[in-house]
Amino acid sequence: MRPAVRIDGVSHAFGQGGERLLALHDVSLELRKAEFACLVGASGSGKSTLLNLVARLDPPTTGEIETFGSRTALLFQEAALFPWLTAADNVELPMRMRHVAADKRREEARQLLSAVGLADFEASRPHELSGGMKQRVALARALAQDAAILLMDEPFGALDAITRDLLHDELERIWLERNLTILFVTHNAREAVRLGDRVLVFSSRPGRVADEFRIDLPRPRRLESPEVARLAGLVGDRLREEVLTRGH
Amino acid sequence: MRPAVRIDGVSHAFGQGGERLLALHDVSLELRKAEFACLVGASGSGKSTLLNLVARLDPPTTGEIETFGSRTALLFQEAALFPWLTAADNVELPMRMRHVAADKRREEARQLLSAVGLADFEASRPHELSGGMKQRVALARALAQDAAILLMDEPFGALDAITRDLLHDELERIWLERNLTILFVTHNAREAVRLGDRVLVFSSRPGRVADEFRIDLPRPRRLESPEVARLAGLVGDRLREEVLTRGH
Amino acid sequence: MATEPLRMPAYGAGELSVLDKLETTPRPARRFPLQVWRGAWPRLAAVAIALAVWQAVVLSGWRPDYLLPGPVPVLRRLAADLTQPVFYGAMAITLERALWGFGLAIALGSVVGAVVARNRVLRAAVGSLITGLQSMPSIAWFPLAILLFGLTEGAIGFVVLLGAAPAIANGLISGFDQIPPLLIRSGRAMGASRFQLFRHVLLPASLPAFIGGLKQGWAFAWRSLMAGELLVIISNHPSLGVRLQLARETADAEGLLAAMVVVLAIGMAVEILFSSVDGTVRRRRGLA
Amino acid sequence: MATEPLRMPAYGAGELSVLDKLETTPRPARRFPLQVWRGAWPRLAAVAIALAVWQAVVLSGWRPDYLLPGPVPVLRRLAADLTQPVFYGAMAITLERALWGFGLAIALGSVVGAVVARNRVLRAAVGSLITGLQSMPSIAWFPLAILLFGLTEGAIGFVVLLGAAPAIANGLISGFDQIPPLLIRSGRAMGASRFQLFRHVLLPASLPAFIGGLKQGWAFAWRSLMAGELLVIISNHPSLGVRLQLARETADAEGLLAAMVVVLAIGMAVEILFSSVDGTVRRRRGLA
Amino acid sequence: GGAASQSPASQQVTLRLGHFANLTHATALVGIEQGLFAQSLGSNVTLKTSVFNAGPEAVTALLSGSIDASYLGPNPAVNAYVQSHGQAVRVISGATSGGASLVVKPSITTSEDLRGKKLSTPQLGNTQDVALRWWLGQKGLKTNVQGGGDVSIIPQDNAQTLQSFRSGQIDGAWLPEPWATRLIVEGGARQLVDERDLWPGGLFATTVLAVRTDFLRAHGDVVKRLLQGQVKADLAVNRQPTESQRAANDEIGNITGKKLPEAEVSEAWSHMRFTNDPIAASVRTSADHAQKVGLLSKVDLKGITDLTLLNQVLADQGLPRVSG
Ligand SMILES: Nc1ncnc2c1ncn2[C@@H]1O[C@H](COP(=O)(O)OP(=O)(O)OP(=O)(O)O)[C@@H](O)[C@H]1O
Ligand SMILES: Nc1ncnc2c1ncn2[C@@H]1O[C@H](COP(=O)(O)OP(=O)(O)OP(=O)(O)O)[C@@H](O)[C@H]1O
Ligand SMILES: [Mg+2]
Ligand SMILES: [Mg+2]
Repeated sequence: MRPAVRIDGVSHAFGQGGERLLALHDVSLELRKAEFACLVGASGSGKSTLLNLVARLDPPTTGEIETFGSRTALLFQEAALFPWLTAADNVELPMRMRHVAADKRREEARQLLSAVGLADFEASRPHELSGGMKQRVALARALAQDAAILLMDEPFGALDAITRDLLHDELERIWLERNLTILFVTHNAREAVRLGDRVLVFSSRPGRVADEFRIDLPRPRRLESPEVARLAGLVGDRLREEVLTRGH
Repeated sequence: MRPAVRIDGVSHAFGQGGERLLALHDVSLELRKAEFACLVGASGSGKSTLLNLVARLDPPTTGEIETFGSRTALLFQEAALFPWLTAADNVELPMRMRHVAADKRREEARQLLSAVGLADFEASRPHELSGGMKQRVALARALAQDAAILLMDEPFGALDAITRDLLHDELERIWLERNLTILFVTHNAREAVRLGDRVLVFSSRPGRVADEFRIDLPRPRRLESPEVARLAGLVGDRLREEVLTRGH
Repeated sequence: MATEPLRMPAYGAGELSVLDKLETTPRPARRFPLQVWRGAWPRLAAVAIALAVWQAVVLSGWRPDYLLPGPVPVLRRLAADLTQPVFYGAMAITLERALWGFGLAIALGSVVGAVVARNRVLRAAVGSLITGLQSMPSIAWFPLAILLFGLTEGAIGFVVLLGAAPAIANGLISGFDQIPPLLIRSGRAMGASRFQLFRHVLLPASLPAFIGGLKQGWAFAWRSLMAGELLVIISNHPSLGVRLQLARETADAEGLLAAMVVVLAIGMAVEILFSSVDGTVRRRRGLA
Repeated sequence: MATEPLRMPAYGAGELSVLDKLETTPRPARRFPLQVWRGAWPRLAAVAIALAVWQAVVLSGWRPDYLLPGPVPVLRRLAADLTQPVFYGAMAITLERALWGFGLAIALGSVVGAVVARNRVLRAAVGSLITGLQSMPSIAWFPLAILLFGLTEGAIGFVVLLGAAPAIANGLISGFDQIPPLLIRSGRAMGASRFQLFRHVLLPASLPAFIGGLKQGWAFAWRSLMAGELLVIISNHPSLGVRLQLARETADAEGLLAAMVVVLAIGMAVEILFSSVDGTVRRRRGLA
Repeated sequence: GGAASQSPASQQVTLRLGHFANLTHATALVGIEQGLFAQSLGSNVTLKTSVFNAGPEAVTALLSGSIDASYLGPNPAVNAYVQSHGQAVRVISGATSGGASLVVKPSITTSEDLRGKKLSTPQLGNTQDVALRWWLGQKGLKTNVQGGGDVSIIPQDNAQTLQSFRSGQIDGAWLPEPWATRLIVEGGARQLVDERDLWPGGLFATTVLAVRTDFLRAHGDVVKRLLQGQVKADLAVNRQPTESQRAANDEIGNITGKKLPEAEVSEAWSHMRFTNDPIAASVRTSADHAQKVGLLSKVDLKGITDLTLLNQVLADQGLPRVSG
């Protein structure tokens, strides 16, 4: 079967000449359709860079990326909300761009916002929201894009454990319902194991897929379950090894 | 003994008239000198608001906050780096403001940056850094302020587990060495237990200190240790209870 | 996308009883006249101080009063002008031209600015031309204006347009230049088309800077108009530009100062208008 | 604060061997002449197109050549001017005045803008006055300029100053207004004094907008200068403003167009200067 | 000479006439105010007047065909003629003569007193500027275009001249009316030279009537009727000075919204003479002088005047013809 995303020998460098910094080196990766892949890696290892490339925001320095015509939605590491729009308008915007009828998009924005626990904050502007609330609006906005491929860059980083738990369930539900292909960056190994079909361990500068873990635990999984903890321990150890041996 | 920070009956509301939102309600709290207090609470419960008030960035709507002449340093939830300065210059800036000699501050900035693992990125500008790297520069900058009271708003939210671990050790060391009073906001109950002398559980909108846990584990503690996990479990349960019962 | 809402704590907008309690704390809801007064008194004070200084200079006898008349005769002259219908006719003509010309300049300037700002080649090609045109004095355009439009209102409009449009284009360009790249990327990641990116991201993001550009553009438009009005003199309704010029040509110090007061008042009124729009925009996005 | 560095993975700046390999990919380091050419060709193309259109209009015989001379005679006239030392004298005088006046305007405008922007009462009081002054045509200041300075260079400087300073002040004010509040809070949280906040946060943060303001200010200064130069005429070296005016008064279309070309060229040169500063500033902070 | 072609009487023609709103254009002001032009032009000619603030716009308008005829000063008329290589315009009548003088501080009584002093003129190279330089030269005082020499000449705007005279920055000026009078009345100056004394018969051109050559060719009859109006207005201005002063001032008030003080009008009036003669000789002499003081390159003004129609009109009315 054709994969949903094919990343083929991608390298990416920033800057020019002597100042050049190689952020990604020869990354190859395929995501199956409807796969939930999690990406863990040290800070600065190039995870965000990879997501940006897949979303076609920059062209890779070398290599190829294909998404086979599927649209991608990117949830940035920062919330990147539009400060001139209310929370609801921010969520509606991608639907406006798809020319969804006004009624329908208002209704859907409302549903998405209440799904992320912000039903009472539809009319708030980004600067009136807390860090975690902004991140949740951004999540709702990404879901409103109705893309087949969802690229998520630490979407739950600023959320408390309880909200995070609830959103894990919600995300899993939507993923199954919509048959999404998800590439999910996180620093939390447990979260990766809780959510992913596969956990990719990224090595540092230049970023490369150092290892991958297939997670065959049955769903629904629980973050606190011992199996998740055990696998997360393995992932964490592998990452530690990767980070510590590659430094010096 | 006089406390380092006294928060006395503080309430804070945003907006005006019917649109008013009560973010904090009657918060009272004292931090001992050289105490390491961690604050956990749901997203949007008013943690950042409280830190802003303690840093005197806004006056509280009612109530009083005293820091008894000690200077405070605030590490914002967003990195809030100055985009026109390099990483090193960002770290140097608070020292320039204190009129530290150029040599000395350059040397200290270098040390602080290498302490957060960014020795090679002194000359990079904020926009050339990854999310986690920005957060670490901001941490170095906060430490460069040489304040007696350090207010930290989810400083390690965007960091991988390994970097986080290392920075926990580093922060603990500096805290002991400099006799700092720290108020540390986190969403990670384990992190709170790993670091704090006391863990304060914040209830949601309006924010209030719902409960507190005294952590008497001997230092150094390890994040993975069973005692930390156990106490973190208690904190987590208490927070869950707080969040779920107060919903609706 | 039938996302069924999840049962999740719906964080309320705060407990009303507590809010009510807070309302009794000393932060009274401002009443409207009070608010107006708070906005107005510094302006009034500034005007009063300016008048006082002016009067003091005149009283000091520094220059004879036919060269530097005091505020009293000037304001008396202004009051006299204000009783004449011809004055209002003149004002109407001038303001109409200003609005027309400025409106056209906004349209042209925005289009040019928008096209140029986002196109690398065009920008290199005509970016500097825009500033070049902007620094061209109005009188240089007179012959061309007459060639193109004859002695019509169109000629005046042309001069105003060429005066203001470059400033507005430049304002928009520099507004676009200052948009945080993350917002643009955010728009692109949403799959926005070129036009959608423009309409939904670039334009609103640059709005505060654009308003600043409009303010500068207005000043250019107005100054060009004061010059351009000398192109076509309508009998019976000497426009403000003509009044200014006539007062100057007849060395009528009082008349000149009276006309200057009018220009100043209009300029300030326009600024207050822009400021209030600007204030609203900035408050909405948490910039104020 | 003797923070001993922690043994932590020091992430290196990438593996050089790999970078070397990347260098061989088709992204050649641009050579200098190539870069200049890339910057210059769109401008040259624009000039060429403009000249071609102009020539075409002239060839079409739309207007007789004494009203609308073609590019050839105008450029020939310009070339002839360029051989005369008196032309360079005029240019030197005009540019000296422009630099002087603009320099003063920057100083005054920045100070006023900075003081007004951060003070609520002052802002309400004189904020709108600034725009009012900005919309005052230069000729209105002539009598006052002569009263204050007589027939001296000072009078010209005064007119230029009053033309440009408000634009610069407004540029700075609107730059300050657009600073993300988080950066200001960040500075305050560092314990910055009023002045330090100003020096280390507000000024650098508003720099891109300020440069935009300077560009507008330059245009105002230049236009005011073209008018103001008629105040004091040094016959020996007719300044550019006087040349423009003389060409106009003698209905010398060729001369007028030649002078306009000079004005345009200077305006474009100044813009290129500003742009390059602006580009550097923006590139540094990741805005470009 | 221009042939007066006829446009069919039935055809509606518009005549666009320019003039200024100042006293040297009194003939035009009176002609318009009293309807003399409209009367002479008849019903099939629509008269549209345009008021100009200054010469350059009038010339541009004339050259570009935005107006068909205009009253203007001899300088702009010459400029229009020279710049269009003698094609675009013809001076077809005079209007005003005189009305320029050298006024100075009362302490200055002879030309010798002017040594080392500063004098103003309206504009480098204009009639008054040339006249002043020429006159000073005759008196043995050297000047140069750089503003140096025995007497320093500072060309500047007339209103500015009044201001700088009052504040003592200049010692006098060679000015047209009503500025010379204003310097006397408002600045306490005295008249040192009346320019009339320097010209044969006291006549020199101040305002002339110029018409587009194209229009003259196409609508000679209309131009002829315009000239009939001019001649009527000239008669009115000369025969009923009081009434004409009132009419001219009324028209100025109409245009600018503000009348001039009556005293100023009658004082200025007394310095001027109104005549149909364009006094082209004075224009040519002035051009010669300009050339000699180094302000102008040689120009050929032959053919600038075309008085055929004017003399026909004058003959019709039994008035003496003019020679130009
Ligand atoms: N615009 C840029 N210019 C130059 N270097 C950049 C740029 N963006 C990223 N980098 C560099 O590329 C590397 C990878 O950055 P990236 O943002 O992809 O890391 P990351 O894995 O997302 O890290 P984090 O977990 O901290 O967000 C870093 O070393 C960073 O300094
Ligand atoms: N400037 C503001 N204007 C209006 N409301 C605000 C403003 N800042 C914060 N709030 C509101 O105050 C409440 C508390 O916000 P705060 O940022 O303190 O939360 P937090 O506990 O830091 O949350 P998080 O963990 O998500 O960062 C939220 O409901 C938020 O919407
Ligand atoms: Mg990242
Ligand atoms: Mg927060």
